[in-house]
Amino acid sequence: MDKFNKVVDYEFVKSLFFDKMTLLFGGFGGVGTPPSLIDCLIDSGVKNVHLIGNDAGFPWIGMGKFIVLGRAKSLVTSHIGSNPVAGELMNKGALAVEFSPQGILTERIRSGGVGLNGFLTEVGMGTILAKNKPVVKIENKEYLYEAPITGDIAIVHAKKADKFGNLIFDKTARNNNPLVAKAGKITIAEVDEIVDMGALDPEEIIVPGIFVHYMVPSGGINWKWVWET
Amino acid sequence: MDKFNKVVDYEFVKSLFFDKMTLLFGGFGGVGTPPSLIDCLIDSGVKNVHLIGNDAGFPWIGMGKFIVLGRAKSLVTSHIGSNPVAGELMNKGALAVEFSPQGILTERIRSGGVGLNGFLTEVGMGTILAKNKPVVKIENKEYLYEAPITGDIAIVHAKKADKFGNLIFDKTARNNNPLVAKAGKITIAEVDEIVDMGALDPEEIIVPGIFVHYMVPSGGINWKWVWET
Amino acid sequence: MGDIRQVIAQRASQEVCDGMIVNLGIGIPSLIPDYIDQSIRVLFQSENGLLGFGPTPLNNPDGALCNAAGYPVSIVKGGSYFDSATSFGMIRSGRIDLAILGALQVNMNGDLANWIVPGKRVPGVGGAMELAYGAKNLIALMQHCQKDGRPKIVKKCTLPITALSCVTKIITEMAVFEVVDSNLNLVELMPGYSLEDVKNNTEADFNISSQLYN
Amino acid sequence: MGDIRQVIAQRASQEVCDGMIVNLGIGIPSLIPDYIDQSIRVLFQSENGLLGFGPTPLNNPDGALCNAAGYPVSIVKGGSYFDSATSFGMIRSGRIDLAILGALQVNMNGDLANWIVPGKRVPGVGGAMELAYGAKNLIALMQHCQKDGRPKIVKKCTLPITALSCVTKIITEMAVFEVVDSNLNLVELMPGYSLEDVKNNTEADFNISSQLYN
Repeated sequence: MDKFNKVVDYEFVKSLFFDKMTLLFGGFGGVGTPPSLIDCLIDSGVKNVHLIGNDAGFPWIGMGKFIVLGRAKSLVTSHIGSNPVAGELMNKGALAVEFSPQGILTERIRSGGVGLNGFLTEVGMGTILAKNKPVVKIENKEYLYEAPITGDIAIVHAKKADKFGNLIFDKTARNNNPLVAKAGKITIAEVDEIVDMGALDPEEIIVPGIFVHYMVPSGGINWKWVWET
Repeated sequence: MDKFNKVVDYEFVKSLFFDKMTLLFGGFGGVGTPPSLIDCLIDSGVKNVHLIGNDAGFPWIGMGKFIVLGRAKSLVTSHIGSNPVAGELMNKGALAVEFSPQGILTERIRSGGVGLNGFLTEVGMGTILAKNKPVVKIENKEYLYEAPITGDIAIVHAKKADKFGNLIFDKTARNNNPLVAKAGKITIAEVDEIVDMGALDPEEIIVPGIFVHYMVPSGGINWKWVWET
Repeated sequence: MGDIRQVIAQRASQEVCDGMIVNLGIGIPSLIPDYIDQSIRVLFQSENGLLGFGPTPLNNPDGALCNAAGYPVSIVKGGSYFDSATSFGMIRSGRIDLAILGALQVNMNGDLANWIVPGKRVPGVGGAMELAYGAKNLIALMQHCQKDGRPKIVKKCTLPITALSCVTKIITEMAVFEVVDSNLNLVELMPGYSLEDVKNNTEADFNISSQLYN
Repeated sequence: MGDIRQVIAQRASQEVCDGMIVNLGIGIPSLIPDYIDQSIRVLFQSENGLLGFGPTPLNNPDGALCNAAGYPVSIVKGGSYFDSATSFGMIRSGRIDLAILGALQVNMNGDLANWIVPGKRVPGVGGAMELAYGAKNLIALMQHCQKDGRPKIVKKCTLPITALSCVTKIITEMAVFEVVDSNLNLVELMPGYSLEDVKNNTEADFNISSQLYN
């Protein structure tokens, strides 16, 4: 890996994917999920993948495209309502779904990414999502313990990057991508525009390149959004 | 408070300060500590203040200017080496100093600011800083519990803001300011340049104005930096 | 039925005051902005990372500028983009003045159930638990009864709850209730409905506020 | 004494390889950049929120562009600014390839003491505990002995420690040691010093590496 030119091709990325890997993905309802990396994941043929991400996308958008193929073994997420196939797979027992409050899931990913060991929260207490979670008592008050999350691989979608991997995002396509980018043992960014080092304003960088291992040029959004259908 | 024009004058800010308040301050070695708000704090005459910030500044720079007056009761910080007066006050028993690893202190402030209830870490384990900290066992492994921090008032220094309080910082003067800004029951930003709403690029905003209560125009840096003396 | 939803949304719009920062859930709450007077300055927060969204753009919607339901919006002056950690930081730490969410059941403690009907509908919890936990005020909007006529304002939630003691007001097509100290107060009858209607269709006990009017 | 510090810094500079991300502590480590060959591409991280700092600007230094010691620096191409939470996120999560820190004591386990001399010097811990915890490799630089001649490479740290088992290499003006499986290996004698010198001035037991040369 050349730290000062992290651009690779999709064939190389395919070789990084493996059966049973834990894969973190950025995006919210598919917005900010890397379209070409999803296709690459599908092409790679990997199966029994453990997915972690905000939601199940739509059947034809974002990670939904991969989930409908039945090659995900489990999914840690906040929402699957926009992907009925995910619900069917779950009900059949073909996909193990663990629900988490949305911001708590993001914080778990952040906690793993920044080298902390989880956190305490009151969110979810007294609900069925508190089941199986350790309860920690601090000064006679009880909190839920939320464990940190990291992944074998993390995939994100950025608008612009320099060759070191400094990333900038596009409007609400930023969402959880900056957190997901920090939590991969290998982090791969699909980037709309890749520029030379020095071409970005150091103030505008959202994810410093130190967190990014590889980049691929994006093929662009290749699905129709819900409001286009 | 007008949420869409948060600019106030220093007289008003003085009226917000009070004896025994907990005051969070941004800045690293004085870089990013708001100079006019420090003068305002000194002028206000408040005493027995509980300070929380990265370091004690220098005797003539940043929060150091206030600390040397002996009106701080306690200080939670990572470093006081650049302010020998702080060390003297501590040794005399006139200033209670609690040391924290630097990034852990920042995370404690963040945890309070984003509505979480503290976190677990291995940093500091086996050291004297672990004394008095709760130890939490998760899956047979022990971690230190670090409690969240919030303050009655938080003061930060920003380079630019719009009237809603959306903040942008200046190079390494950003440091812990974005975290401190989130953790004040009342957050006051000293700003070099205040512009109308709509004049900032929404992508470049570092702290959304929702976290900021009041702003004052900055009088500029009024101390000599170490390397200038 | 479309009409009922509009009636509820219109009534709920009156709860939005000048200077507020508001998060609107999907469903009925998303209809509210249409009813808010232009003179009222309000910033809408969207948990996918946007404070200050405006109407759907008429031309060339941008796939990267969406609300939490995935539909295109615009951004107003003073608006900002931020990541999900910051977004839920705002929400959990009490910076949202008002969250208006759809509901499946509410009880007299203000416990809210709005995310799952076991065996039937499992969309997932999304951001509801954190909005319920952190918003300064939470208004629950819903049709007064289920399709089969069973009340949704109940003595005890039979559906898994989203958060305990979080709802501060309930608005339905029949009535408006406030939750005060784990008691329901009927504060308003909606046009066309009588106290009798409300009593017949509400399982939970409630007080009748002296301010009740029709 | 100025000379000794330069000798240690110069030797330490050889540990910095192409492509590395490096954090340098204050004191002797801050002298290292002067000795690094221009052909080596390295990014220096500063815990106050800068990845990729360059030399002190000759003209018009900027008070808002400083290193962790508060002294003006420049930023190189590809550099970035970020907040302290991100900065220590990088550090704790193992993204720093190499941290080079000053030390007061190191023992054979690689335990480091470098932040406090109780009753004498209490500067505070700064970022040292997290660098020691998170950096992939940590090199401790120090003069071989205290001013009064007592050894700093000890059987057991008598000063409060910064972190356990974190040092991977020790460089002094006399010698270079590697810490492997809680054992010290003497791997190099510095010019002008003999094995006897090192033995006489080191309290901890150490092995002598077969690669030892002078």
